[in-house]
Amino acid sequence: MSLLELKGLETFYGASQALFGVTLDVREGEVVALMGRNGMGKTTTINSILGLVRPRSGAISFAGKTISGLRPHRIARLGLGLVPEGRRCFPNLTVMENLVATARGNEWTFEKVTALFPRLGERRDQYANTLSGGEQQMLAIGRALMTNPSLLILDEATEGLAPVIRQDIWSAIRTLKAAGQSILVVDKTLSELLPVADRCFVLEKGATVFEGAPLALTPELQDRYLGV
Amino acid sequence: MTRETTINLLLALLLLGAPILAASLGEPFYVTLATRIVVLALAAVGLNMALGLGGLLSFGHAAFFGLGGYVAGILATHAFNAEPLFAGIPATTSMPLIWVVAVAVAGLIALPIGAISLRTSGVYFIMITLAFAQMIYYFAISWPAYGGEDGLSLSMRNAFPGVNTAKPLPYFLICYAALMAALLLFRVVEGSRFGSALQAARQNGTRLAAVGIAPFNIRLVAFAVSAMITGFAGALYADLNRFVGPSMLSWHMSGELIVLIILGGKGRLFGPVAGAMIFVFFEYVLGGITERWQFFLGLILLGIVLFARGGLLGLLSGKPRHV
Amino acid sequence: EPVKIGVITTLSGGGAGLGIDMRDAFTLAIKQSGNKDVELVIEDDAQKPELAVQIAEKMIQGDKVDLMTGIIWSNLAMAVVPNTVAQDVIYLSPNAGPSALAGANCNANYFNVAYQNDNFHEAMGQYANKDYKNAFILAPNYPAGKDALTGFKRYYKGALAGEIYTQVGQTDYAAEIAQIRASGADTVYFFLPGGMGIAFMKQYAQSGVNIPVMGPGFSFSQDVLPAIGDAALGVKNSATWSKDLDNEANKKFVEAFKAEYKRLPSIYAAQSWDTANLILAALSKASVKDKDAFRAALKAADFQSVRGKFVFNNNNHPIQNIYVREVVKEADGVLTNKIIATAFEDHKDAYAEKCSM
Amino acid sequence: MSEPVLEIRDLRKSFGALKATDGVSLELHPGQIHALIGPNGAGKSTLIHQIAGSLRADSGTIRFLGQDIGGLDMAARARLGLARSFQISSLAQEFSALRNVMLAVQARHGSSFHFFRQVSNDKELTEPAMAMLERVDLAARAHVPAAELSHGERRQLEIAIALALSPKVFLFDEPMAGMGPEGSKRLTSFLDGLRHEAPMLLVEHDMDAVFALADRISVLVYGRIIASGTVDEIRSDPDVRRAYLGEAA
Amino acid sequence: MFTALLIEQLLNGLQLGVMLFLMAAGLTLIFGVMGLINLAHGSLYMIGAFACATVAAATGSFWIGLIASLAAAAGVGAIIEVAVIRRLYDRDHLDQVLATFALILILSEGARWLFGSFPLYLDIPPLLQGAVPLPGGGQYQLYRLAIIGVGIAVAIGLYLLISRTRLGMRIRAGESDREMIGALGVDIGTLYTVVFALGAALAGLAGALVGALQSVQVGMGEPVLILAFVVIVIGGIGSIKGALVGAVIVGVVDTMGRFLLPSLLALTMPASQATTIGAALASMLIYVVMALILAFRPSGLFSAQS
Ligand SMILES: Nc1ncnc2c1ncn2[C@@H]1O[C@H](COP(=O)(O)OP(=O)(O)OP(=O)(O)O)[C@@H](O)[C@H]1O
Ligand SMILES: Nc1ncnc2c1ncn2[C@@H]1O[C@H](COP(=O)(O)OP(=O)(O)OP(=O)(O)O)[C@@H](O)[C@H]1O
Ligand SMILES: [Mg+2]
Ligand SMILES: [Mg+2]
Repeated sequence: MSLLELKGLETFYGASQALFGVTLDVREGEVVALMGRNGMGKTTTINSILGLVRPRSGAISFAGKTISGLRPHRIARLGLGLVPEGRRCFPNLTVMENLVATARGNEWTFEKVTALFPRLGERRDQYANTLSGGEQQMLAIGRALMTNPSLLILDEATEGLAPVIRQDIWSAIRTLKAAGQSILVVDKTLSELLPVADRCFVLEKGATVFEGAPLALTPELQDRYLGV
Repeated sequence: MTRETTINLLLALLLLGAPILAASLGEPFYVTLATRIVVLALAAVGLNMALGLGGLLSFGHAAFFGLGGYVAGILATHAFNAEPLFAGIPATTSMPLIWVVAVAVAGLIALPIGAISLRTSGVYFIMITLAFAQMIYYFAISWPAYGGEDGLSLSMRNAFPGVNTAKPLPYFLICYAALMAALLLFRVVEGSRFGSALQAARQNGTRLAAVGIAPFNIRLVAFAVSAMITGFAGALYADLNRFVGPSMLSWHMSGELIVLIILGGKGRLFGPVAGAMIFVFFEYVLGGITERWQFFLGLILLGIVLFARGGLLGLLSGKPRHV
Repeated sequence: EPVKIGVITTLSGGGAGLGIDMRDAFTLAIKQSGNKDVELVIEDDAQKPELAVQIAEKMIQGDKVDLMTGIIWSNLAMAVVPNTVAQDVIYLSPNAGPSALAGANCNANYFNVAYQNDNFHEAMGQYANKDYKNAFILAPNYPAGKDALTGFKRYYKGALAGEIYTQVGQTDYAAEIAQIRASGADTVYFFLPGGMGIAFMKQYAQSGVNIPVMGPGFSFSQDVLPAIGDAALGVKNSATWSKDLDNEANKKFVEAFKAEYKRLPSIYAAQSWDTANLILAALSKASVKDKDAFRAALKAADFQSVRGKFVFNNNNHPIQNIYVREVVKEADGVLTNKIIATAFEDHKDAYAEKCSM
Repeated sequence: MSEPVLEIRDLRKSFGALKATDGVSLELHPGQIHALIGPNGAGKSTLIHQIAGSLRADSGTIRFLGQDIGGLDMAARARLGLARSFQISSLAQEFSALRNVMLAVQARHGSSFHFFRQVSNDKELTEPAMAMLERVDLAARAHVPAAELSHGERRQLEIAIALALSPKVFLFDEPMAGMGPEGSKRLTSFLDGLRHEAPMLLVEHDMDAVFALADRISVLVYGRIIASGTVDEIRSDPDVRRAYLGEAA
Repeated sequence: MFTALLIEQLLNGLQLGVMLFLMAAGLTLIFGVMGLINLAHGSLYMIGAFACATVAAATGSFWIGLIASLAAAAGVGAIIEVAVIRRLYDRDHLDQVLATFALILILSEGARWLFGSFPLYLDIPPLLQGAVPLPGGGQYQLYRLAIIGVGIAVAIGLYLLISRTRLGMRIRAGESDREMIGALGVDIGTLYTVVFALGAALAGLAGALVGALQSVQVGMGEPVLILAFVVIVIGGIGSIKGALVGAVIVGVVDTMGRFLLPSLLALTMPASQATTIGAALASMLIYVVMALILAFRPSGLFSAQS
């Protein structure tokens, strides 16, 4: 059964249309990759799921419940954890506070997060606005995990991270996947993303143009849709 | 022509036509009312330069308004009593001369105030400008030489060559011309290199510095120019009322100037004009209907903030501003 | 053609109480006179000088009023009166008498039906000589405050234990009260109008300092006494009028005001009542259109003042008695003033000599 | 070898107890792309901030074209010819892409204290600015406000602004971040061409790009340069592999 | 003799400072923490004083009045937040200035409509009348001591609330990025209503407590508002500690200025001139101090972020 399901999603920014019918689904325990060139609507899709922008038409359901039209905090509480594009850590909170402020449930704890990202432990009392870019990315992931989501959504999961850390994050994602965590992930590095993903969706000009297993995304298709 | 330009033109014509009509119908009071609108709008155009273009939310522009007013008042009083100002310098009742002095004084005082205040930003800037204005306000209240709290009455309007300023309509026309000149200046500066840099300083000072333009200098000049326009308006206001007092320097005045701008539409050319028109209009009309007018004025203002984003002009011209 | 009187007074904001008393007494006096030819144009100045100027302009140019009155505050009067009288419109002050309008700049079109600002303070200075030798005086740091203390010192002969100018709008007086306590004064004289006075009196009473306090009548007028409460009991204050002043006109006034508005009149109401009656009396003798005749009729002051005897001096300011009152509690628990002495008989202000009228 | 354009000696900067820059020395020579790599939080951006002037160094010298610029503020350094991009895009959000670039052209052209001439029809500004947008393939979006550009487009705009300054040195802080595979490829060849306009200090985590572009690489760890050399030297350095590259190399 | 007076004046300054803090506390919460410029804060203060005075007069109990003041201010605060403020969070400061300016007009004139134009009576409760002896022979009013106590308790309570509780973290997080905190599952809307009502209640409490010392009248909130802004800006926005320190600085500087400046000037000029000039300088003094502090520390003494 699908955990998350989008059908024919259309979203506007003011008068200009950004999404022209996005269709996508994530099944329980699955890692789904969302791909597309710059400006094709990946972030807009994610923002629509969380209610940060209101889709004009189309249906979104999560765990069998229609969620379009709900306010963002209601949607999030159903079990969606967001790692947003640009990290958006709370600059005036310390690392510790960033993690604790919105924590829910008890699977993930501060200790578990710092075990995953030791650097966050070292910086626990530092204000987030003084963290390096990579540290902020770790913090954003940790913060989302602390809400114990049934679906983790990562927008630009590894942007700005050093290669070693990136490997850490991918292995963390693999660990999460092994533990049965469902994940929707956007990332630019195909060589790292595709091996982790169970299925892929590709957006072009705000619409879903490909759906299938990573292997089905042949080099020709990659070139056509992603310009690799 | 965009819709906003059309509306601006209509406002300008309305503001000119109504008093001329009123004067020909023998209703001089409405001319005076229009003059009040024009002068307040001029003061707000000054503030709009700092606030609308530069994002400098000065909560102390009443200081410059009042300074301009006091320059006019003090010069006129000295001239009337035939006392020299100091060191034998004679005073004057000539409006153009008074304006020059008022503008210069406002600008000169704005420079140090700006230089100190611009070290801060955001809410701190709001408060430090307020602090300077309050200093001047308390000084004016307790300094006896020019009337203190009682203020200063001018026995007659100052003189403008070839114009009978005592009559409402000619004086209105002088003020109207001043307002139009200031609006032209605003429009030109807005589109100039300086205006570009100033607006960029509002949006992202770091970006401006990174291309090699020091935001501080840009902001300081804008602050001084803005103060000069507001000081000019102060001098006109003194002549309009034939009175200056510390209330021109009070924080209520600063607040009112800000309110005019937001009401009309921040950063828009005719924002202050539209704001002054509705504010004075409501003040006058409601004041005539009920003594609870402040209550209803509050409700109307609230309605405008909540439902007319971008002020009155934003509502009328229907689209957000982009450059 | 009816006579138009423009009334500019404070009807909104913090100081509205005084303006409302002023207006209520004025309209009541006109109503009771039965004179149907008087038309009132009443506007609110919100205690802002610029707004007052604007309204005056409108009344003169638009409404074409014959007479103007109503302003409560000195600074508003200073903004409005000079320009008004210069346009040959007669202005009658129901309150506020700044010194600048009483001396060299007096004007035939300006009549003060209330007092010259110094008067109340002069009276208390005079009265203080009776019992005290070492007074502590304080007032806000603005022209009216300075006039007040100057007025007090003009007649007071004893020593000064201290003289303080406080901040305009100040609400905490602990520091001043500490200085008073330490000064060794035998009396305190203060002039703190409006909320400042209420705050000072409350804090003074709470502080436990028991040096006797005196003030001008405004600070113990009927509009503020309830707010000060028992802290005001026994305080001596000066005024040209009191509710218990024994004359026919006053009895009639107090009764009428109480009956109409269900509250006791304040001194502002009394002065305003007098102003209205002065105008009515003059109207019965001359037409407002005949300026000279009308000014003469006003100057004659041929009316029944609630203050008893009332005459104009050469500078069109009153010559009148000034009384000392004491705050007492009446049987029904209401705080009010009772006259206990007369500080001055037929008092003239200090500026009249400089007036060339 | 030629005189270095930019020369940093023993630069230090601490935040409290943390030594973010701990005695860094570095030279940038004409025609060179010098890549600065290192783990997250190593102090790369902090170093860029100090060179550009948005942070003041605690000690050490920064010489640019032979002049000590340690005492100058950010704007003055930019005027001397230091152009930088930001790790997180920093634009005038309400201005269109074109006007963002025009601002840079105007800054290069000298004084901004011109109050009368209108910029909108000032060909001295619009034409060079448009040319820059064309170079980064953003001409089609010239009139879109920066706030409405997508993440990747904003990164391109940052580059265009830096170009418009025709600087003597480029300081780029992760220009590839947020660019898709296609974008990265294009940007890589674009930057490759830029080395002839001015030398470049390039902070980047995209190793494909770094290895393709860099003439020289310095590796920063905990505020210190632990290795510096050619691409091959760095690729095979065991310390660097452990601290930074992992298996990626 | 003079030393004793000096000490008493220092205490007065301290106490004025704490009183100012009490007024500023609610404002810091709303302004510093929620990032909202609330010009109507003074009106909430007035509402507290009016509610206390009215209820105390009706019931004869100051304490019931005090509870009424909390309830009235919190209630009005909650209504304002839901009806007006809520729509303004994502706007810039300017719209907030205009909206809350409009609220001042509405609330002041509304209060006059309801309660009339004359000041109301409110006195300190019998329990707190009288004075306590100070070491060294002086004495200090019990009620003012109680205000100091309440002020300090409020300071500590707020400090803990903001810096130590999850509620506080969420409020601060919401200030920097409302959208994000919502996306992480926090109902920031309701949270802010509660915070605004709490800030309003503190304003009401201050109004009631200080109302017993002052005149309870329309417009009483305005001078307080400006001073409260001065206080929190000196201290650094968003910092409770800063607000307390700022308040004490303002209180002491103002009191000592009023007390000492005239006497100091009297050393160099005639006494009559010294009193007026001294008073004039004293009234400008806190603004001078504020400008100086901001000139050297552009974001206050204890800004929340470095
Ligand atoms: N706030 C906004 N207002 C108007 N248009 C927007 C806004 N945000 C995005 N857009 C437009 O919507 C389209 C889709 O943008 P979106 O950010 O979803 O793309 P993306 O696939 O996430 O791109 P990237 O890989 O660059 O992050 C783009 O054309 C962009 O210009
Ligand atoms: N203002 C500050 N106060 C305290 N610490 C700071 C401050 N600015 C940066 N730091 C710390 O200094 C270190 C270096 O940060 P910097 O941003 O330079 O890293 P970086 O090398 O650019 O990392 P990344 O590749 O992740 O962007 C980090 O640990 C960061 O937390
Ligand atoms: Mg995106
Ligand atoms: Mg970095």
